[in-house]
Amino acid sequence: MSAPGATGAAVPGAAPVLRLTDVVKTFPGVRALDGVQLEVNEGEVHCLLGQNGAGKSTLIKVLAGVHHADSGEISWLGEPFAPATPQAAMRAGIATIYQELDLVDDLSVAENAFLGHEESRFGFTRRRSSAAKTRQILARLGHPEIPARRLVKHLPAAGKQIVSMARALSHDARLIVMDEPSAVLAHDEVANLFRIIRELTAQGIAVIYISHRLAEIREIGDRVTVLKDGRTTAANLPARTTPTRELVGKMTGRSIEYVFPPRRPRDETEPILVVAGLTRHGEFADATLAVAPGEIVGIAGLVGSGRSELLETIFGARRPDSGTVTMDGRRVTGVGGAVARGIGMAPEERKSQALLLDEPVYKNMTLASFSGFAHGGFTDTRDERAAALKTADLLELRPRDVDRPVRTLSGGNQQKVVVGRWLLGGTKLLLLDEPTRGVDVGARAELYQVIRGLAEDGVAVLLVSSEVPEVLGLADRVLVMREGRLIHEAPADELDEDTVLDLVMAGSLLEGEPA
Amino acid sequence: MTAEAVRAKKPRQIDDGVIRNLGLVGVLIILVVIGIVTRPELYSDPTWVRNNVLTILQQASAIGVVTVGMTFVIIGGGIDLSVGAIIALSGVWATTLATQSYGAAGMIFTALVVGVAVGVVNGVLISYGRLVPFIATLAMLVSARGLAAQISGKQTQVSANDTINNIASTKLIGIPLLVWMLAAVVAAGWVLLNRTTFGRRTVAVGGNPEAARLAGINVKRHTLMLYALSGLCCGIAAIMLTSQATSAQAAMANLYELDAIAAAIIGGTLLSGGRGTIVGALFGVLVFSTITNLFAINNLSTEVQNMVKGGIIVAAVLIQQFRYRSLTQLLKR
Amino acid sequence: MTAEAVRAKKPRQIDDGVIRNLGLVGVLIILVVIGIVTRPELYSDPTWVRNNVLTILQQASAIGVVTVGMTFVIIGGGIDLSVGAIIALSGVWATTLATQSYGAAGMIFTALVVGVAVGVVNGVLISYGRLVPFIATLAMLVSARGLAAQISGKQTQVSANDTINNIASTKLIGIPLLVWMLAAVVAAGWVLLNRTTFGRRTVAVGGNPEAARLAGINVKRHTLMLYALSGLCCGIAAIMLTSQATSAQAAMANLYELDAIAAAIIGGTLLSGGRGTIVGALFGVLVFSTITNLFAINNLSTEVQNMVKGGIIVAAVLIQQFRYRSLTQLLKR
Amino acid sequence: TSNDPGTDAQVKTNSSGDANAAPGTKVVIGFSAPAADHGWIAAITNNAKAQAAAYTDVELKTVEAGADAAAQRAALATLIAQKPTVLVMLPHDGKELNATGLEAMRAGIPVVNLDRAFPSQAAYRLQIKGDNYGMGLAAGDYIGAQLKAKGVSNPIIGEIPGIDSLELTQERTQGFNTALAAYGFKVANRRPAEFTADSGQASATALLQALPKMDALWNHDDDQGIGVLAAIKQAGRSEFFMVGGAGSKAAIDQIIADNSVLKATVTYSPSMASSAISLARLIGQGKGMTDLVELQVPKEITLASETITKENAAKYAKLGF
Ligand SMILES: Nc1ncnc2c1ncn2[C@@H]1O[C@H](COP(=O)(O)OP(=O)(O)OP(=O)(O)O)[C@@H](O)[C@H]1O
Ligand SMILES: Nc1ncnc2c1ncn2[C@@H]1O[C@H](COP(=O)(O)OP(=O)(O)OP(=O)(O)O)[C@@H](O)[C@H]1O
Ligand SMILES: [Mg+2]
Ligand SMILES: [Mg+2]
Repeated sequence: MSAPGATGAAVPGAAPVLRLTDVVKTFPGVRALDGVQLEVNEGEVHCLLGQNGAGKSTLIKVLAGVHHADSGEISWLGEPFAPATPQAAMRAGIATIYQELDLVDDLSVAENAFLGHEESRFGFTRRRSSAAKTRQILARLGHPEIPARRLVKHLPAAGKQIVSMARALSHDARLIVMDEPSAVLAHDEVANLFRIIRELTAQGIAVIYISHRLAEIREIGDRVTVLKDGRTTAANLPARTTPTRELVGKMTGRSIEYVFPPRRPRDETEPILVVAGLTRHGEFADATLAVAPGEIVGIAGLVGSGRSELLETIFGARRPDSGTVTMDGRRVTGVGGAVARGIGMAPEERKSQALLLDEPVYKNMTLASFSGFAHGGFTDTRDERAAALKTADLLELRPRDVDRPVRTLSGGNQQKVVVGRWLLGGTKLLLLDEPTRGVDVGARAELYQVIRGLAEDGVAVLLVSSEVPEVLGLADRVLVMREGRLIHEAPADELDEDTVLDLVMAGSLLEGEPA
Repeated sequence: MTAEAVRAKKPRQIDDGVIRNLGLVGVLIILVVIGIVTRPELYSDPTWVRNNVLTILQQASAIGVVTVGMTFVIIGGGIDLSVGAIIALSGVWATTLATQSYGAAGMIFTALVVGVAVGVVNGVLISYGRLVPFIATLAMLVSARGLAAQISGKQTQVSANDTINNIASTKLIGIPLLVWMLAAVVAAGWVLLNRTTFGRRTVAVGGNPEAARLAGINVKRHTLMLYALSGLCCGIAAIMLTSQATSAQAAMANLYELDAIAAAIIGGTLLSGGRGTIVGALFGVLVFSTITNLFAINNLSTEVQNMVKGGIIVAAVLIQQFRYRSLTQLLKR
Repeated sequence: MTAEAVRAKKPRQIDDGVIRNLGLVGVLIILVVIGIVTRPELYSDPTWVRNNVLTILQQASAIGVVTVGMTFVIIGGGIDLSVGAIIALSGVWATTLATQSYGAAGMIFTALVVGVAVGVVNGVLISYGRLVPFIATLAMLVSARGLAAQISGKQTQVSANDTINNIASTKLIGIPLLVWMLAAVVAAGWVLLNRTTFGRRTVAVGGNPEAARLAGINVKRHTLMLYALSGLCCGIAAIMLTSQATSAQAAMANLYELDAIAAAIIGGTLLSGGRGTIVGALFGVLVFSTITNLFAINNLSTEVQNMVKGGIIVAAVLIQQFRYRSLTQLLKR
Repeated sequence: TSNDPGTDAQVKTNSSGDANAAPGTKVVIGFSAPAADHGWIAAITNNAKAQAAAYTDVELKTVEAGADAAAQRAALATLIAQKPTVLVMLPHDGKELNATGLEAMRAGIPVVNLDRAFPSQAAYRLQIKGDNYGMGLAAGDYIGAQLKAKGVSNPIIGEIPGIDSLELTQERTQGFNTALAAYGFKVANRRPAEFTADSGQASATALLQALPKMDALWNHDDDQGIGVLAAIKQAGRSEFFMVGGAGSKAAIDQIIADNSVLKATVTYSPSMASSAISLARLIGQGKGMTDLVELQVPKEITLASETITKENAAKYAKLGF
């Protein structure tokens, strides 16, 4: 795993290509950046670390010409630099992979990769050559199987992330900024991503890497800059050797360890959710499982193994081809019925599946429960606000303001709103699809506490996560899913990460069995 | 939330909608000032001014009611091109000789039932037939006008019912009954949108239908109800218009759909759904009817009227945006 | 994501658009069959059938050209309510005595320039004035028709230019020139949408404006160009219509906006932008013009026509959806 | 119809020197006609203005009314408030503006109801209108007579009306059908247009396609007739003859030239607006029509619809609009 540049500290003699001094950026009511310092060297992987809402995405958007700094200085390759448009930034050699997917559904993979700088002759697109170039890039990314001419809307989320990366690589960049690229990637994909990053740095290209997973930073990072409340609290720490305690302390001002709440022994109870032989052709087959009140069941698997579809089908949002879902002894056939029986689901795509972006936080938090707060059809916003504020405290929402539109929240804070929606009482079974996607270390620990607390109060939880340690740490029982089938079931404490990864990736256990 | 926290956030409480509406009030004031400058002799007579205001409101009443229904539909992510046609069908049906024989109550009942029924058909086509709202309601526009022409034999049907005919000339406390009706519908619409679960669902369904569905809202049924509500408003408007014209015909309320959509959008409703205000929609309607009044008192020729009207609409939106931006700037300090 | 997982989705390759268009072809066939069944004596004459096909195409030509422009605007996330008004203004301007004195070239030039100019104004208001497209183009609708009425003095302006007038009666290889023009515009539109950076960027601008902006596309300038393109199509359509009617007037091309939008949407263009096909739009236009033809040969009265038309539109979309669903089912196996 | 608007108004220039010609008390005439981008309506307003200008004792106050009855009601409300001596009104729809007529009459303003009749007798002082039914009769009569003379026994007759939802269109069609029935004929196909040339072209194209062979065609309106004639030429058809409606200058010229299928047109003259102004003035001044015994202007006048053919066209040429 050794590669050039991965020495754990700045490459000796490497020149800084990018330097930010005292950069300030304000939004109405918020100082998103409040004096940021950052220095990035040629050929290094510079990691940005910070809580949700610390200003990481804002910072890179300033670099990308999307936002304009209110004050402060940026120098790029030794020259003062203030890109007016994304185009200007690209021309200067800065390519960006944004936190939220920025693809056009109805364009093909190749067209998305080259959007804005199409290969063309007299305005006519050169489809063959751009498809060929796209294929090259995809091959380099380890995904030669993604067809360059397939429409992006037909790709799974992980495939879209690959296309986003392909777009960044399609530019002749000197600096590539990656904002939480691994959030939608599973284990094997992350390894692939790191291979690419090493290739890039070997060519002298600088990478700014943002992630909430400390393990990743340790593996790929050279230096780390920590942001807190829009300020640089520590710069250029060595990524390998700085103790976790110190990093977390600089981020949060507290010392939180990456800890899971302890499991307590549980009485055996009758399952509340029983899923029998559930099948949707082409997505998953013959899923049989049960969850009891107070139990947390985790489903591990690769992206694309059909876990989201299974969860949505249990919730009644997709119609099964065969099989049944029973909750409390009664069949569940649709979302309305599911919610009425006390099932709640936090879906995986926050923007498209969960949020009303223009509505205030509290209305988003009470989207599934406002009828409960209402009296005779008239809503009670006072109670709703109070309840939302309680959840906000529980999940460390930043800023702690439930009246601002969700749109203005940082990615991780938006995720907290999605999960928070179902913590507001009355739920008997909670379906969580990637609940911690993009959530910072501190808030993550709080969220685990909350979920465990709910279970102790008798709520049943079915959890899908691509982070194996999370599944192992939080769940009582683990199901492993591979290519649409549940292939293994065991209590969490009887499994370890390597076993799960083997199960998930290797086909050996299931030789000859079609999905 | 502590008392301090609430107070500290006061400025944000003034939300976009209100500021936009302030912009529209500004536009209205400018229009009135133009009226005063161009026809000072009329505006010097207080009785005339009072009457003029009432005339503007009265002329706005039927379209105002339709716009309230339209605003709900648009906020809920749809569009209703059939409003004018529904009015025509309701009006014509309510004024057939057979219906008139049941008296005023029968006529009103018929208009409302026809309106709601057509709205329900729209809703079913869109919710359960999965037709695009634009196409479904366009088809309904064509069909309903055709049916209205069939029923009326393409004749103008005169209302012989004095109770109906007098609605337009009755005043309560000096204010025309039609204006009271508009006020009632606007007030009810405001409460429905802002204070009830129905309104909250409407915003959710229009803002992000998938999220609404996954939160357990019955999106299809709700969508259906939105079109029924729009149909109900059309039924009410049909009675108002029939009373004003003491008659109904298949071509009545021509192009009301465009006016209602335009008023809703000028009032700050997002055409793509998920956001909108009833008060803004009312102001939108008032802007249009004040413009018409301004033209009338200045006796502009139709072609000049039209040329100018387009310009005023553009100017109105620009002024409103300008005020909106500068006010938000101001409140930020 | 494994290689298998991706390959398993192969069948999706056959594009939604193509299947939708197959559905529309089905609808067209059904309409023709109804024609054959109801008027067998007409359909038994091959010359008549040939003429009838050409007539349908010819009557579809002007609205077809407008629909191509409209499809671009809608795919790009906008809407253009002013197309009918632009045609009227272009047509009227091109047929003033002053313009006619410059001959056919002068008239054609005038129509195109007026069309593009109005489109540019629309585009500027929307891109740089940040007006909602619905409002900006509605204002333009009103103003442009007003200006056309002013210029024409509300008279029908007769074209005395034989070159212009003969466009509508000229045939090449037995096919009317107007149909060739439609074919050329559709072909150009298809190439522009599918094979040029302009077209691909249009999809991006309408489908995900934020992503387009982040990718370095000048969204405002692009939007402006889309409205200019629509204006250009209107200019072409103005010449076609003027030639057909050998005259122009302020009320010409009445409600073309609704027809063009409806045709585009029936053809599978998403009203919210980001998706659409030129061929589908053409089929949408043909469905409407075949319906009109069917009514004419069966001598249906207006009111029955309208009632039936609404039903046919609904049925057409349902058939198309049905075919779409069952075909995708079929292909999935 | 003309490319040069507003020059050829149909004005009664009273040089006969009778008593009514002399200037009398000043009369303020309020005038309202619906907006339409159409030659006939444009001619109505032009004629009214020109006729008023011909009198030194008349002041004309016009209010333009928008696109529908509601708009016209609103405009008239402001006009009535200004108390004109007489009100001349061409309502968008007689029934829909009946209430407004009553209101004006109650306010002591005599109403001259132009062209589209109020149902209530109390709503007007004078009604002057064209004869829509008579137009249809005249057209049907002409077509019937011609076909009979040619000895066609089972003729195929087409009809292109204007906006079909208007009552006036219904009346014309009824008159047409009645006259044809007298000959034992009936309409084979009827395709409404919208009073515009492009819609006329579209409707005519459809009609021609539906009737591969035709004997006669009545087009209700000469303005849309421009498009109808264009369509006929484009289809290369000439086996039938056509009758127009209203009596536009272009149509009369074409009848005189006799080089198209258009052989006749039945009048529906906008000159009624000029007459309405003249009579409104007399009403305002309390005078009668000098050729009549009555001291006051009568209550109802209906213009006769005349048939213009090649033979008499020269006489009508100056009345074309
Ligand atoms: N468009 C906006 N309008 C108002 N406030 C904004 C806007 N965008 C970001 N903010 C605010 O700026 C702050 C920084 O947000 P940013 O997205 O940069 O955080 P982040 O560090 O990327 O967090 P995360 O880890 O959750 O992605 C947050 O408080 C956020 O609410
Ligand atoms: N009908 C469909 N059309 C297009 N894409 C589909 C369709 N059904 C599923 N997919 C894609 O295939 C993928 C299947 O993976 P799925 O989401 O089930 O994986 P998962 O195990 O839930 O992984 P994760 O949720 O971690 O991404 C989805 O991401 C989705 O984008
Ligand atoms: Mg972020
Ligand atoms: Mg998933």
